[in-house]
Amino acid sequence: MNRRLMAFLTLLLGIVPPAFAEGSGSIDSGDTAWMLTSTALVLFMTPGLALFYGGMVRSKNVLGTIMHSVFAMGLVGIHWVVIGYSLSFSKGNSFIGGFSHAFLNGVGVEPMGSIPHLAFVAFQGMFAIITPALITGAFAERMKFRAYVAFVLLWTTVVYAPVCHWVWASDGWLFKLGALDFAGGTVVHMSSGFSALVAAIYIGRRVGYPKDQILPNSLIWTVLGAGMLWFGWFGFNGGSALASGALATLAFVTTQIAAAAAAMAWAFAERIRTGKVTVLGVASGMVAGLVAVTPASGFVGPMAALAIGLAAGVICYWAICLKPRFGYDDSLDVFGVHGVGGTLGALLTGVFASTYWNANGKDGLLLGNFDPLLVQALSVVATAAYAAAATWIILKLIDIAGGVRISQAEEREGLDLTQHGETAYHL
Amino acid sequence: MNRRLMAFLTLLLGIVPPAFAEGSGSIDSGDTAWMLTSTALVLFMTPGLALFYGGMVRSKNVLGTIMHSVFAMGLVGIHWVVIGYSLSFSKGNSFIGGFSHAFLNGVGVEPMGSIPHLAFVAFQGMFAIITPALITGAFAERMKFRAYVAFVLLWTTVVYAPVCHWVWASDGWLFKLGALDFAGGTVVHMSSGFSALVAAIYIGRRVGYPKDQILPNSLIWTVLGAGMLWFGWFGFNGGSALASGALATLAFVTTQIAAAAAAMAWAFAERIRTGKVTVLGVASGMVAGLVAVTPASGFVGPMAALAIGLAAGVICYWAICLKPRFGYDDSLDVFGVHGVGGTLGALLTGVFASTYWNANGKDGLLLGNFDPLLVQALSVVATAAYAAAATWIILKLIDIAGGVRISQAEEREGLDLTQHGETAYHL
Amino acid sequence: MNRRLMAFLTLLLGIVPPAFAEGSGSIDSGDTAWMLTSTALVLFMTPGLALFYGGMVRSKNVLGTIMHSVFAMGLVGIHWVVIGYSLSFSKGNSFIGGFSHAFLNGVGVEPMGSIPHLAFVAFQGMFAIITPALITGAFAERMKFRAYVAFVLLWTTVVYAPVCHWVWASDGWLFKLGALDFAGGTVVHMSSGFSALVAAIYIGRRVGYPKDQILPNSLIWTVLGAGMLWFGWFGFNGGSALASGALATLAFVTTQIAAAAAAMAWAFAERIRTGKVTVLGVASGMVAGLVAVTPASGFVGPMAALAIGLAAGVICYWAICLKPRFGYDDSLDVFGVHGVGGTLGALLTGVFASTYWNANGKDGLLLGNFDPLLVQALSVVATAAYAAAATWIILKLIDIAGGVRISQAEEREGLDLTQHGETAYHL
Amino acid sequence: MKKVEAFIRPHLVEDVRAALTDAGVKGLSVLEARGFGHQRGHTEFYRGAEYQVLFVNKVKIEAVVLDDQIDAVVSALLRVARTGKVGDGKIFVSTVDDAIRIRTGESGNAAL
Amino acid sequence: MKKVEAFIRPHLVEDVRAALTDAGVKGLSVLEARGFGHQRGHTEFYRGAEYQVLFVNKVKIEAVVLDDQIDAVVSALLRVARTGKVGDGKIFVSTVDDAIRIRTGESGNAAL
Amino acid sequence: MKKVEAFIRPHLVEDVRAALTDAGVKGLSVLEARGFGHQRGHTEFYRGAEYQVLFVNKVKIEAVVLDDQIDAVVSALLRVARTGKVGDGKIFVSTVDDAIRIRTGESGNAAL
Ligand SMILES: Nc1ncnc2c1ncn2[C@@H]1O[C@H](COP(=O)(O)OP(=O)(O)O)[C@@H](O)[C@H]1O
Ligand SMILES: Nc1ncnc2c1ncn2[C@@H]1O[C@H](COP(=O)(O)OP(=O)(O)O)[C@@H](O)[C@H]1O
Ligand SMILES: Nc1ncnc2c1ncn2[C@@H]1O[C@H](COP(=O)(O)OP(=O)(O)O)[C@@H](O)[C@H]1O
Repeated sequence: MNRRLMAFLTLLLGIVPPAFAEGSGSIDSGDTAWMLTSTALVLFMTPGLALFYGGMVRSKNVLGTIMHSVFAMGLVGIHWVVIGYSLSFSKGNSFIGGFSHAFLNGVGVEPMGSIPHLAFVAFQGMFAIITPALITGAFAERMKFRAYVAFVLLWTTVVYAPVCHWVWASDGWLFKLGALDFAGGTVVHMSSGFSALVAAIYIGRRVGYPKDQILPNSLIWTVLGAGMLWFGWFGFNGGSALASGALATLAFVTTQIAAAAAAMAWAFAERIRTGKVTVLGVASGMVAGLVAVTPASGFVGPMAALAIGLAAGVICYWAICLKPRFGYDDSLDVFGVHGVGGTLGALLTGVFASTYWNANGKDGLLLGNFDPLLVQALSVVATAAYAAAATWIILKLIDIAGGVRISQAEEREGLDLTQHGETAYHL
Repeated sequence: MNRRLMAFLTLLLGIVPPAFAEGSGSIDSGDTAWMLTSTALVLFMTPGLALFYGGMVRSKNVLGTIMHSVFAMGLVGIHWVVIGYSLSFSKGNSFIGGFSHAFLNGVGVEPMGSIPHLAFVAFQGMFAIITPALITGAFAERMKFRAYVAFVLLWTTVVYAPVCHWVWASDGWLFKLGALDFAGGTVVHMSSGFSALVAAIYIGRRVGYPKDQILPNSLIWTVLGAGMLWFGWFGFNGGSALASGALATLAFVTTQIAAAAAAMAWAFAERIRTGKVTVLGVASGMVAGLVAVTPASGFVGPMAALAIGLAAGVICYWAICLKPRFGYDDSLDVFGVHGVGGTLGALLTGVFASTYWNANGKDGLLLGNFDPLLVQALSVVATAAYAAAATWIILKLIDIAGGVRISQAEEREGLDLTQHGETAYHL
Repeated sequence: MNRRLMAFLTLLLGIVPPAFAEGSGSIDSGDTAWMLTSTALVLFMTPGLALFYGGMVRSKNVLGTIMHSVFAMGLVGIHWVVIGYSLSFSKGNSFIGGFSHAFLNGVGVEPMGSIPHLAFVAFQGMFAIITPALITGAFAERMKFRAYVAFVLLWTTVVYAPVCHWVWASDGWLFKLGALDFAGGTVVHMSSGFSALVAAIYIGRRVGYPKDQILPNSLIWTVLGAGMLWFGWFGFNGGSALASGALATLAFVTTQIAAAAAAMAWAFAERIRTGKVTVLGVASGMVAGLVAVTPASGFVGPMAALAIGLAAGVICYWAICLKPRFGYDDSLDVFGVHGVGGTLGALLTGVFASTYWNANGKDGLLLGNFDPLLVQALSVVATAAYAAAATWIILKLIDIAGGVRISQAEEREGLDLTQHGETAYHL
Repeated sequence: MKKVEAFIRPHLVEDVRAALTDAGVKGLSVLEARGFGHQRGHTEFYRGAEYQVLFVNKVKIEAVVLDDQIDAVVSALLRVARTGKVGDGKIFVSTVDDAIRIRTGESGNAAL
Repeated sequence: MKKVEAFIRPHLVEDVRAALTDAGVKGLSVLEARGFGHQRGHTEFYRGAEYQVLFVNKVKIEAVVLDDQIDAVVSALLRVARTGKVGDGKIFVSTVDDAIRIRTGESGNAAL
Repeated sequence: MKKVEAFIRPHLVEDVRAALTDAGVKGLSVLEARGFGHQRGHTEFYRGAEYQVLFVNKVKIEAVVLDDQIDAVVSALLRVARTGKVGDGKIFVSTVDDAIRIRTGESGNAAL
């Protein structure tokens, strides 16, 4: 056997001594049970998102819209084990990780804290999958499928991995500054939300927007999707404790409360403004609350979660109502929900954080410390600016290489037929 | 800072010394993992119920029907942490709890048994959410949305919280009498089932019922909903052990067996009577079995669960077939499934309970003790009578305040457009 | 009380001293939490399969197709506790188990490894439910409902229970030979896949196939189903470790990677051949990857899972494209996905297995041992031959007894109306 | 032979069918339609935006009848499909040259 | 110009289209319909209740054809859409005053 | 009275409605249709198999109008429904004997 083949086989079989032992604890069956469950729950959010988005588009685009989420399960799923995890979490500089864990080199079931290292990889991988999928709502109903594939690959490499490294890797610069992001307010929601804003502006409005009536093919999918998201979010936030126990429970409970509060606040705001409470409003409110509480979930108490949820419901609704004034077509309101909600949550984490609830957290503004809020604001600005700029460049490159947008005739026929040769309903 | 603001902030941050330490154990990671999982599973039942019910109504009412379930996720979700948990579980009298845990005052992550107190709060909160949602099937397709909101708030306060306190709080009168209700046969299913009966009678029949053909918009939603319910019910019953281990396993297995048995029994009964086995029949049978085994799940063995399931399938089917004779329009058969199934399960718990399977339970009729059955019968009668009477009064009050039922013209146009300004399908 | 009644009661109450104590460990809360979660996840796969299949058929057959899966939840659910578990896992000979655990006699919550015995029963029961449901895709849109019921009962008894015993019972002949099947490559996927091939050939092509356009009623169901399957498969493979911890994590991670890889490989192959990537292709690829990694999941490393997934995506796609040449109508490609994918996975397990990842496994071909591959090949041939022959005989018997196929007129009207008296959509 | 085409309210279709059967009509067909006329449509909300949906769901009844059935058919329709509120719909009558029953090949009045 | 309106069994629509194309028809349209006539409907169950659904799914074919195509069209329909069982449907023929092709503005026979 | 039946592209229905209203039409109805003609359909994939779907989604507009509105209606349709590409559709004009408004029983021109 020659050396090349040898190396390939070694890789395939993964018979490589772990490069370094992460932590030194031993594996706890309860912590691992919760982490595996959480990981499965987060994976389940992506089909949930597919339906949440898919229900809102016109029936000629529903499969194409769903594809924008589920394709990422495969694409980013592979990207993550090949290079994404390494760029995000392996030792590197304060901006980005290195290549030492590429192809999961040196990653095995050795303990990392109280769970196997691979459980951490899988859990984090699910975050990497859903984040670019969130963005796709902004350019729904008009993106070339090829452009979408290129976008997801580039964005995951150039935006997700570094921002994740900044915030969650021990050598990341925001981590070192002490930015608080329990489960991805900046890493997941702000990065996707601001990228979405840029993408919506870059790609331009849908044909007929806002003149034509663009009515959702079926909000039942959207409600089911919201239910799956809420369900999965318990893993998203609860699992971010990286163990079972008190902290996971706290994150779980704040998640529940904020989702409920934001749904009610959105409904209430809607009622005031239009006289009606809509099903889409309640579903959107749920997601807004879940987004906003994400960075705070393990740092604040239940009543702070209530406040965060109420604020998110009202403010995200208001952001969405303002959108038409600006004239861009963020089709499924990714910026209004994830950009605004994520920013709000990141800032409010600096307000409500309390070491009473999490000794490894901080005491925030309400406990008299202005600093945490400043750090949060800095992380907000840095993430937003970086994600926005990088997204613009990525889209420009793809546009030059082959175009990002389908033709008007294709847009009229719909993504499903023109991009995938399929029709959603033959009833 | 003045005192008012101070108090508010304290509340918001939850920095309050726990009023009392519940129990004295320490937190077990495996038990907590299972409780968090169970809690997420029970939350997932509510969108499941939304689809289960939503599939059965006409397409003009499907969003409104779904809303009756998912809105409760927000509304009761908030109610629970504000006042519901306190009224249900804090120290009070034998009829109802007090206000000591209002706004989750004094509730933190301190151990309660082997799980954090907040995990118990969240788990129980999911039960409070789904219980009023169950009732809504009785008045489907004709309730004012505003009246629904008022109903859920009042019913949760006036019926759910006290009945929950009677049965599950250590100072509740049925608890003290030794009534057996492992996971909510009386608290959840009988209370909702009898309230549903009263509500159906109070609000009156749908326009055109029973003359017009009222065909389900799509039973696919209903089957999916039933699948989500079965899945979530493992958390509902299995989680009621409040820990992982042998008892949770027992409750899990009896749940599985009873659901399967009731689905087959219903199918069989249907086959005998009409010559056909319907998909709706099988889905309904599953739910009937899950309902009936709920109070028994942690007190009886697997073969008793088989017997309970078989009985539930046949008896609930029979109850539903009898309904037309009585002339009321319990639109989605909440009474036939939850009222009858819950009562059956509560009584059969008194028959099949055995300390062989649960040392903290009792030996029931089959082991020669008549007492447990008597206590079960008493809890059945008390719950049914109280829930029925209270529901009537609540509906009367709402009727006086603003009406419970939409107009005939609105009913013809459907809930979706008239109550929410939305249409379920634009295909 | 006479003796008959006495015996009946004893059975019902399950008050029977366990025939033998399985193992001697004590119950671990974390392991049990993960097993209960896994069991729930596997149960959830069956409604997932119902939708995966249901979405692909014409709208007149969607309820009937869904029924083929969900009815098994009841039917096999009961069969399992009555006789199936005993035939599969109780002491018997090397071919099949005995009757000592019939009606779960002697099965309680005593520890079996670190989990209660009943948890093992429930987990395995979910496998027994989904396996015959997998087959039904082969004879979709034309099977008599009565024949389906008979088929499932007979097949579970005559094929599933013995093959399960061969591979997973300590006295099974393939077990003793050392065949590697971590989570059911042979037991579940090959047995169902080859049975499906025979069933498709036996029952004959659908009216109009392949001339008429047979277009799916809605691929949205199929994508949702695929998402539910992926989600549930974490329990299927991860739970097959029968405990939480390192091995469960490994199986979880290989599952994730193979599903992602196969989805991408299928999409890529499709792109090359037809120029388009379809949503159905991606969903099918996911399932193909999950199938192929099933036997390998706890024996190989992450990069081997990547290779298995890539191979499965390409090879299953290719198998499906070849189907028309052979002229049989395996309507939903059960053979192409489960037969071919299961065989591939079983063989590749013999190639990639490594004791580095699982000390209780083996070192396979890549580590220089040819033996394991031989044993795998033997298990493949034996399972395929036995399942195929037994399926043919079962169908022949049912055909003689009352026919397996509906009439042409019924086929034109559809399963939903003719078999169940229901219609899927009233929109 | 005359063709009667009527746009009516969807929930009245079964009553209309019964009335036309009573009036001697042996067969008819029903199609889903959306109508625009004096009747106002409705408002739909979508994330804060309001849409005026101008069309109203209607059902179209098509029945080819004998010349001498036409009065009975029209008056049956007027009786059953009328609620008196805007949007009850219209009946249009036109002439048909021939009718053929596919099963038998019969044509003319015998085909109805 | 003549308008042919035919109510047929849904699964025959592709065969009918092919036959009409062979008969020289250049264009046609298809609408979903529910029909009532001699053919019995079916029974649906809903939680123990039985409903008699009287309507049967049909498809309506509409084709405007030249006067001299009408016989070929009718006989093509009779050949392809006939199964001989009750419910094969009806063909109605009526007169059209004019046809216009929107793309070109052509009218009369040239528009077909 | 004349009946105008037009098969048009689905996304133009709102523009057509507005144009017809401007042309004085007081009411009209819309039905979903699938059309076959010069316009090519599309290809659908299903697990590796390719299907040629020959029919194209169209919308049918039906409006009964006064005799002297017919020119205005046709030219409105030609203006708004025309894209110039194959598949713009057809307009058919025929004669209606009578119209009745169900709500009032009015008949003839007054019913429109
Ligand atoms: N001129 C017309 N041509 C075709 N259909 C019409 C016409 N006028 C009305 N309709 C149909 O009749 C329905 C009812 O008409 P509308 O004017 O709203 O009420 P009313 O008939 O009570 O005055 C419309 O929705 C439409 O479907
Ligand atoms: N007078 C009619 N006007 C309009 N459609 C009719 C008429 N009679 C029958 N049809 C249509 O033809 C279909 C078949 O008619 P039916 O009487 O059931 O069978 P057959 O034509 O074989 O006698 C009906 O379902 C209906 O759609
Ligand atoms: N003879 C006809 N009868 C009925 N409908 C027709 C006829 N010819 C065309 N149509 C309808 O008009 C639509 C457009 O026709 P087509 O031939 O594709 O394009 P064009 O009108 O631009 O030449 C068809 O899809 C069909 O719905």
